[in-house]
Amino acid sequence: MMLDPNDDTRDLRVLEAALFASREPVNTDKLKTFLPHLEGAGIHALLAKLKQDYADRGVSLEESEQGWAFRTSADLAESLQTLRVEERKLSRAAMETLAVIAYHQPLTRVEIEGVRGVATSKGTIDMLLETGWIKPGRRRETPGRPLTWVTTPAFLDHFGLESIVDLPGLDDLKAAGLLDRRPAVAVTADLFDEEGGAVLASEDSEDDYAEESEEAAA
Amino acid sequence: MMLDPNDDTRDLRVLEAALFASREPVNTDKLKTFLPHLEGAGIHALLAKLKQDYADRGVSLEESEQGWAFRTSADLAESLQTLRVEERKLSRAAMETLAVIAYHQPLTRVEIEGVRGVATSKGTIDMLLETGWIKPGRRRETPGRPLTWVTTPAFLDHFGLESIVDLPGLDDLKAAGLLDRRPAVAVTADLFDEEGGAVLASEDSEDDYAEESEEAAA
Amino acid sequence: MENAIAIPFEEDPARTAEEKAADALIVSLDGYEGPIDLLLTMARDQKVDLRQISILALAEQYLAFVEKVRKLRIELAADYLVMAAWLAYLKSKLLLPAIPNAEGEEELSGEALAEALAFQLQRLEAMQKVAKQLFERPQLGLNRLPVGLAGLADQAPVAVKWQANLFDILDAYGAITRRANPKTYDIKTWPLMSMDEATMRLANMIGHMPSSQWKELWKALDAFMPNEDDATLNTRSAMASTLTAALEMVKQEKINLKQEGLFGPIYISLREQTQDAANDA
Repeated sequence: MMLDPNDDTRDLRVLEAALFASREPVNTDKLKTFLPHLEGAGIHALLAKLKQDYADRGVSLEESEQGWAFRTSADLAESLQTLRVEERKLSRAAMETLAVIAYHQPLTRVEIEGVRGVATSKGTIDMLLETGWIKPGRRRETPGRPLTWVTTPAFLDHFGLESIVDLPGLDDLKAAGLLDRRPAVAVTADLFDEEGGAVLASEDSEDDYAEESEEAAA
Repeated sequence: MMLDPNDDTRDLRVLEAALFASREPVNTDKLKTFLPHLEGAGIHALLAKLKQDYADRGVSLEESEQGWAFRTSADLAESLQTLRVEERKLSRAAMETLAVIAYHQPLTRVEIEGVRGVATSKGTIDMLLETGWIKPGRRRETPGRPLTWVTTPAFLDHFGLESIVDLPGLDDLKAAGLLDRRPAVAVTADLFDEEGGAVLASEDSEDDYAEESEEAAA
Repeated sequence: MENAIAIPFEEDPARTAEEKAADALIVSLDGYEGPIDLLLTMARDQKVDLRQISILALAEQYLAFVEKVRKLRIELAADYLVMAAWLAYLKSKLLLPAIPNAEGEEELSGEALAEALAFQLQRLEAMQKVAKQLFERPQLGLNRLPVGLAGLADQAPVAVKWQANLFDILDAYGAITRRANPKTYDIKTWPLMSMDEATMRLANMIGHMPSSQWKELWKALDAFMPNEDDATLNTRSAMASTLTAALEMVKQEKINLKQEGLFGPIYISLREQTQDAANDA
C-alpha cells in the first residue's frame, strides 16, 4: 500500500491503532497528539467513520465521559463469559513457597519453613492450591504422618518446563547472576582451578565488581 | 460448512471480540471454548477471514506459536511512539547471547561462551530470563548433565516470527555449516603444559549436533 | 644549555600525542567483547571474504597491535595477552614444520589450528550479523503494540488468572538462598603478589646482593621468584608481578632484561651505575 502520509486512510489507521493500543478510554485532546496536523473537526469526522466501520463487528467504538474506547459488542456478552478474567499476582511469600516446593519436593510445611527461614501462613498454601500448581503428595512416614507438597503437571505447563529436573540448579542460578554476589575475581579464579587455565575473557568483570560492591554496601 | 450465514457472522464477531479483548496471544484450543459448536477447521477458516478483513487496517491479526493476537501494524510505529510500552535497551553482549541461543539451541552456557569467545558475564542470562525470551531446555546427557538454554514462544512473538525456522538467514547459516556448536579454539590451551597443543572440539560435539538437528527437523 | 632546553621541548608534545593515542585505544578496547571480537574487527577491516582470510597475516596484525599498545604502556587485560601468546604460538606452528613432541605424538598442525580459528571468526561474525537483523525487526511493544480493549461489554470478572513466570520463581529462590547464606557477600581476598610487593622485593634483593654475585652478569629472573614451585594462581601472579616490576626497573635504567626467544627464560643484569653503587655499598 503506497500511502501518502497525509492521506485520510493513514490517519484513520493511526486513530484506530491508537484506540486499540490504549488500555483506557482516550479523549479527543489526546487523540490529537497522534495526528497533530488535524483539526478537532477532522478528528471527529474520522471517529465517526471508524464508528461506522465497526458498527457490525465484534467490537464497537463507544464514547463516554472519559473519551473514546473500543469495547466488545454488548450482544456478544453471553458468548464471552470466560473472558471475564481478573489477573492477579502471587504474593512474594507465595512465590517463595512455590519455588521451595518446586526445588525440594516432596516436602512438608515444616520443611518449607526450614528452607525459607520464615513461618508459612495457611493462606499462602491455600493461594497456591488455588493456582492449581501444587497438590498434596504422600504423607511422610514419620510421627504425625505430615502431608507433603509437590508440583502438578499444570505447573510444568504454565512455566514451560518439560520436566522438573530442567529447573536450573544452584550452579546455573549462580552463573545467571541470580544467586551469587561474590566479586568477579573469585569467579575468574574458579575458572582457573577447574579448567586448568583455559579461561576465556571475563567481560565487564570490573563493572560487575563495582556494581556488586555497591549493593553490598547498600 | 453448512452454517446459517447469520450464525457465521456471529461466530466471526465472537472470535474478533475474544481476540481484541486479550493482550496475550490466544491459542486455538482457547478460542474453541468460545465457539464450542465449531471444529478446528471451522475456527481456522474464520481466523483466515478475520486476518483478511484486517489486512489494510491499523491493527493486524498475527499468528505465532503462542496463538493469535491483534497488534498495531508495524508501519504506524512512528505515529504511535508515545504509546510504546517499554523500551528495554539490551547490552550488545545480551543481544549477541540471545542470537547465539536462538540459532544454536539447545545449547549450554559453556557452548555459548565457545561461540562468543568470551565468558558470559553475570547478569546477561539473568536479563534474558527476565525478558521471558529464554528458558531452560533439557539437560544435556553428558557428564555433569549441564542445563541447556532455548528460546520461548514469547521470543517468537516479540520478534514477530511464526516459528523458529523463520529466523532470518537460518538456512544460509546451516548450509554454510556455521551452526556447529564446536567449542572455540582453546586459546590458552595449556600453552605452558607438557601436553602442549591446542585442544579443539570434544569428539562427541559434532554427533550431538547432528542428533539434535534431526530432532529439530522432525 | 640550549640543548638542555631543546630536548624537553621536543619530548613534551610527543608524549602528549602518545597519551592521546593511548586514551583513544583504551576507549576503543572498551568497545570489544574480548580478544576474539577484536580479532574479528581486524579481519573485517581487511575487507576480504572471511573464508579466504590469511590467519597468518591476521596473527601478525594482532601481535603488532599488542606490541604497539604495550609500547604506549597501556595495561592490556590478561585475555588479550593470552591471545597474543597463542597467536605467536600459532604463527610459529604455521611457519615451522610439524615436530612430534616428546611422546612421539603429532600435535595438531598449525593449519588445523588456523582453520579452527577461521571457523570461529566466521561463526562469530554470522552471530553478530543475525543479532543485528533480529533487533531490526519490528518488535512487540516497540513497533507493534499489543492490543487490549479498555473494557468488555460486561465488566464483572468471573475467574482469577494467576500471573507468574519462570523468572519470578528463580528470582524468589535466589532470594531465599541469598538470605540463607549471607556469607556469600564476603569478599574473598586472594594471596596474590601485588606490583608494589614485587618491586620492593626485587629492589631489595638486587640492592643487597654482593657485587661478586654479579660476575656472571646475566642471572635468570626465575632466581628472583619466591620459592614456590607449583603452578598455582599465586605463583603465576608472582611471575607476572616480578616481570612487571623488572620492566619498571628497566624503565628507571637500573637493570637490563633479555629474552632469547618466545617463552624462553628471561635474564636480568645490573646497569653499570647501579653496579658501581652496589660496589660502593
